[in-house]
Amino acid sequence: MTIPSYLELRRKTRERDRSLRDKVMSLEEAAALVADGDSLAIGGCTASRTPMAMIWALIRAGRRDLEVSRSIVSTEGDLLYASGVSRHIITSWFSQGIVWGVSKVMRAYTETRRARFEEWSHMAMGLRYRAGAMGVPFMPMRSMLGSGVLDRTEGAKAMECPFTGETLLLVPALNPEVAIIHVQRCDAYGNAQIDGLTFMDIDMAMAANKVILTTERIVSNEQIRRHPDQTKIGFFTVDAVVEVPFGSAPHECYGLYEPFYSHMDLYAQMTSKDPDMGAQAYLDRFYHEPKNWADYLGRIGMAELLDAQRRGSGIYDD
Amino acid sequence: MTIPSYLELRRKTRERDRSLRDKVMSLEEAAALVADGDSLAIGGCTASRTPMAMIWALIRAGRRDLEVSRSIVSTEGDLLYASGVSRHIITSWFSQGIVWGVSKVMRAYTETRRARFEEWSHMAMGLRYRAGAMGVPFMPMRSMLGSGVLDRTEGAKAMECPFTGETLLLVPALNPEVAIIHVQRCDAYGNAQIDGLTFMDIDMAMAANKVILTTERIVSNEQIRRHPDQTKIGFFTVDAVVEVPFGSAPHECYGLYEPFYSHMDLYAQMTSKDPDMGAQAYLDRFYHEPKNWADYLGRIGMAELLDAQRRGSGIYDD
Amino acid sequence: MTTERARISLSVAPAYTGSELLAVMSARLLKDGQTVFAGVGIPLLAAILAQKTHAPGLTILFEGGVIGPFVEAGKLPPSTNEQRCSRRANMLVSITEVLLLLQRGYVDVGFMGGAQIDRFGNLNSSFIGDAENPKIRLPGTGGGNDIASLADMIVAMKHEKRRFVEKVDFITSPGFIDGGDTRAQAGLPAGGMFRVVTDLGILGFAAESRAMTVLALHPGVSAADIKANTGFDLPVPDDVEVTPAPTLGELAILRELDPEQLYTA
Amino acid sequence: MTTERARISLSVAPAYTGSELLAVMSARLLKDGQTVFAGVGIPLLAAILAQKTHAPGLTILFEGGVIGPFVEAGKLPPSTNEQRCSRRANMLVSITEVLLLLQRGYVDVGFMGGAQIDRFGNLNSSFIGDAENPKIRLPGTGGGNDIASLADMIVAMKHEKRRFVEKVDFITSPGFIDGGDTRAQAGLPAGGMFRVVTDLGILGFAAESRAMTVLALHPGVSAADIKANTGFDLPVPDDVEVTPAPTLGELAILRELDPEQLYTA
Repeated sequence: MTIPSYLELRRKTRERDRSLRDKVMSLEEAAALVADGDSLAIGGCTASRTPMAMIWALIRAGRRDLEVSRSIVSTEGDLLYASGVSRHIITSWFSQGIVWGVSKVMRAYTETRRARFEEWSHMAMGLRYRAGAMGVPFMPMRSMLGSGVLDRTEGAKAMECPFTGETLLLVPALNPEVAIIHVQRCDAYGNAQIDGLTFMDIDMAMAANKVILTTERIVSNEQIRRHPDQTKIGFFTVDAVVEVPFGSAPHECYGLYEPFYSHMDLYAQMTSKDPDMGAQAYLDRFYHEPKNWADYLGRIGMAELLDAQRRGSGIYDD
Repeated sequence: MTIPSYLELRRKTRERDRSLRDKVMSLEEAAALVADGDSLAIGGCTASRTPMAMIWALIRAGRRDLEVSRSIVSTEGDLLYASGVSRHIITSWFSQGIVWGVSKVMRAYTETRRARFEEWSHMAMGLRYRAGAMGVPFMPMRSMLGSGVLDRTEGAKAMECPFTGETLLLVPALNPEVAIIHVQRCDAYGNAQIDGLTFMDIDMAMAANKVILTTERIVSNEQIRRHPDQTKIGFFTVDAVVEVPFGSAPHECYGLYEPFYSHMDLYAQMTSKDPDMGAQAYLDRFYHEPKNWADYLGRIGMAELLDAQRRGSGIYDD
Repeated sequence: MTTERARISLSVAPAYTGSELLAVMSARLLKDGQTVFAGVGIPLLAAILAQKTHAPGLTILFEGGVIGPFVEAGKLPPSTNEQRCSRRANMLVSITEVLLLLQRGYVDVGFMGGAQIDRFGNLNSSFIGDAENPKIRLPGTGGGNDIASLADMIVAMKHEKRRFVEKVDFITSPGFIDGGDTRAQAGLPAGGMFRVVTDLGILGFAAESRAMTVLALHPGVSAADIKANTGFDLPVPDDVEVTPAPTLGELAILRELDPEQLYTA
Repeated sequence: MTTERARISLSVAPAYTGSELLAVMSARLLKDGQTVFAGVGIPLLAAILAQKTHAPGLTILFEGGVIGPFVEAGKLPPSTNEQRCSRRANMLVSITEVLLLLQRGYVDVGFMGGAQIDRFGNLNSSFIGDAENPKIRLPGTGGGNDIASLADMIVAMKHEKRRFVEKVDFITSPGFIDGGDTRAQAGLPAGGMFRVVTDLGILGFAAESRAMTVLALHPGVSAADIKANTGFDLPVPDDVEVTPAPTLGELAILRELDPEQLYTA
C-alpha cells in the first residue's frame, strides 16, 4: 500500500469543480463516476445507512476490481464479492450481523482465496479515514499493538513517541478515490443532513477524492441554510446527488426504517447451504432482474417495507 | 512544557466521578474547583460564547497564576492579566477585536514583560486540543513550519514522515486541568447542546481533566434524550453545571444575543489612555463592586441588554 | 445456540440456561458509577441487568456511537450499530469518537463475548486454523481489539475445551500476550484482562505471570469439571469460592428484556 | 484608518477611498468557482463584491467555521468568529475543521490584510521590533500562518514604506521565506504568495527568485511613486500595465455593503 504525496492529493482535489452547483443525477449516471479498479469507501455501518441503491447500481453496471473499505461490512460485502465488483475488502468486521452468525459467502470467498478480507481494528479504520480527511499521512493511535491484526496489515508503523518515549502506532491515511454515502436528506448541491448515528461518514466524505450521495429526499438549499449547523457533509466535497427513497433497503436508515428483518432472514437462508449458488440466485432475483429501484423494492415486498418503516419511525416516539 | 505520560493522563480521568449525576452549583462553588496555578482552557472564540461569568467569578475569587489557553483571546484576556489571575496566555490572536485595534492592555502587560502571550497558529491550537481529546501525545500538521511562530513555541517538533518522507510538524497535546465553556443549554448532568459555531469547545471538553459548564438555561434530561444527536458535550466529561443567563455578556451567545457593542466601545475607551489604570477601574466597577451577576448585568445596562438580545435572536429570521 | 438448560437445571434451582447464567454472573461484576463499553448479546443484557439491580448509575457505551442509552425490554438491538441501540441515549457520536473514549481513558470496563481464548487472555475472533490458510474465516475484530487494548476487560463465553486453548490461533484482541509484562512491552501500558465469566466459573489472571486462574466455580460445578473443559492446565485453588446461584429476580429481569430468548436460549 | 480619498481623487474619477480601491482591485483577482478563505475587512468586502459581479459561484470560508455564508449589506461582522458571519451559511463547522480544509487542499485562495510584508512576501502581524523586546506587541497570527502556509495567497494592504520592508521583523505568516525554493525546503510544498494588492498597484513574485515585482500600477500612480513607498528595491517593468479604475457599479456595491464605512473609510 502506498500513500499519495501531499501534492498529488491536493492536485486531485484542486481539479474538482467544488462550487455550489446542481449535482442531481440518476443512479446510472452516478455509477459511471466510479471506474474499474477504483478504491471505494462505503458509508454507514453493518446494516445501517448502507448506500445499498448505489451498490446495486455498481453491481448492475458490472464494475470490476474495486478496493472497498467500510467500518463494518454486512450483506453488501457478500454481494460485492459474489458479483465480482470487489475482490478486496478492507474493514474491521465482516458478516451479515451477529444474530445471523458468520457469513457463509464471505467464508466461501476468503477461505478459497478468491477474495481478500483485509482486517484492521475498528478505531484504526476510523483514524485512517480521519488522517485522510485532515490531509496528513497518518494518525497516531494506541491499539492494534501486540496483536496478530497488526502483523497482517500493510502500512501501519510503530514509533517511539518523541515527546513521551511511549510506543505509538501510526496508521496510514485512507483517501478513497470515491466515497458512496446514503443520507436522510440533502440539497441539490450536496449539503447533507444526517440524523442519528453518523458512523465514519463525515471523515470519509472529507477523505475521498470524489463523493456520491444518495438521499431519501432532496430538499431546498433554503431549508439547509436555515440550520447550517446541521449540515454534516458540505457541498464542496460532493460530486453527485441521487434521490433514492428507501435507498438503504433491506438495511436501515435512521428514523425512517429499521432493517427489513424477514428479508435479511431470507438472504441468510438463500446463502446458507450453497453460498456461491445462493448469492448468484439472490443477485439475479434482486439485482439483475428488477427493471428499476421500485421493482427491487417491490420484490422485497410492500408488507416488509411498511413494517420496516413503522419500526423505523418509532425511534422518535415518547 | 511537558506532556504527561499516558498512565498519568488516564489516572486523572479514572479518579473522576463520571457517572450520570446532578452537578448543578453556583458560580462561587464552581470557581472553587479551579486551583491557583492550574492550566485553564476557555471555550468560545474572540467575543463569542466566552464563559464570561465564570471568568468573572475566578477574578472575584482572587485566583492566581493560571496558565490560560484559548483559540482567540479578546477583552477577557486583558482582564485576566490585569486582575493577576493569569500571567501566561497561550493563544493564536489576542486583542479586543479587529475594529477596536490592538489591545492596549495586552500591549502594556506583554511589552513590559509582566505577562506572557505565547503564540501558536490557530490550527495548532485546535490540533493541540484535539490530540488531548484523542489521548495521544501529538497531532501531525503542515503549517507553522518555516515561521517565526514555530521558533518561539515550546514543544513542537518537526519530523520526517515515515510514510512519505515529507516534513511534518508534530504539535504537543494540550490537556488543560480545567476547561470552562458556556453553552446555550444543558441538563443537570452536563449534557450540553450548542447552537451555531462550536469553535474548539468539543475537543476542549474531551481534552480537559475537569469541565465547568455555564449555561443560559438548564433543561431536563428528557429533553436532551429526545435528540441525542444534538448533544455536543457529554455528561461524562462534565464536573459542574452553573445556570447563568447572559453568561457571555458583553460578548455574544449564538442565537440569543450579539455582542454588547456600546459596552465594548466603553471598555476600549476606558483602557485606551492609561491601560493599567483603565483596566483596574473597569475591574472595580464591573467585577469587584457588583453584588451578583444580575448587578453586573445591570451596570452594563438594560437598554444594552435588550439591544444585544434583539440583534442576537435575528440570526434565525427569514 | 444449543441450550444448557438441561445440565444446569439438574444441580440448582431455579432453572436457567447457560447464557442466563453468564449474563447474571457478568452483571454482578459491574459496579455502580462505572462506564462500560458493551458488545451486543450477553454483555448488553448483563449491563442492563446490572443497571436494574445494583448499578443504576452504570453508563453503557455502544460501538455504533451511543452513550448512555435506554434499551427497551423486548427490543434488543441485533448489533451495536443500529438505531435500536440509540433510543433515548444521552449522546450520539461517530464510531471513531466513541472508540477514542477508550483511548482517552473514559471507559472503565470493556465487556464482550469471545470465540477462543488462551491462557494469557488473548482472544481470537479472526481465524480458526492458520491465518494464511484458515479452516474458518471468522468475522474479525470490530472494536474488539481497541476495547481489549485500552480498557479493563470482562469476557463472557461458553466454557469449552476447543474455546479455552493453550495459545489462540491468532491474537485478534490482546490479553496479556505472552504473560508477565509482555503486554506493556508491546505498547499497551493500560487495561488488560480482568475477568472471564463462563458457564462453569469465574476466572482471573495471576498478578505476576498473568496466567488464567479460577476465582470461583458456579453452583454444582467441580474443579474437575472446569479442568476437563479447558485446553490448558488451569489452576483451581483448594478453597475456591462458589458463586451464589442466579436469583429469581435476576432471571425475571433477563426474561423480560429478552422474551424471545434471542441471546439467552 | 486615515483616508486616502484626497490623493486618489485628484487623478481619477469617480472618487474613491484607498480602501475602496483595495477592495475593488482585490475582488477582480478572484475567479468564479473558487473557494476563498477570507479575513474580515477588505478581504470579506472584496469577496462579496466578486460574488455580486463576476464570480457568483465563489465560495467564501471564514475562520470561525463558516462555509458559504450570505453576509447582509450593512451588517458586516466585526470578526470572522461571530454569528453575523454565519447567517444563512451552507455549513458551520468547528474552527479546527475549517482550518483543516486548507490542509486538505480544499481552498484555492487565502485572502487577508497585512501589517508588514517583505521582499519575499513574508508577513508579520506579531512584533514590531525585536520579538524578545518588541516596540509593539501585535495581535499575532490567528489563522494567518495556517492560511499562508497552505493556500495561494492574496494580501490587501496599504502601500507604505514602513510596511514594505526588506525583511520583516518576524515571520508570522510565511511567504517565500528567503526566496528560491526555501519555502518548500521548510516543509511547505503547497501554496505561497500569489498577489499583493495595494492602493498603488498589484504586485506578484518572480518565478525563480520569488522576489516581489510590480505587475500593474493603479491609475495615476507612477513607477517612481511605488518605488518611493517601498522599503526595498522593487522592480517595475517598462511596459507595466495600468489597472482599469474602479467603476461606479463596483463602488455602489461596496457602499451598500458598508454604508457606515466601517472598513472603507
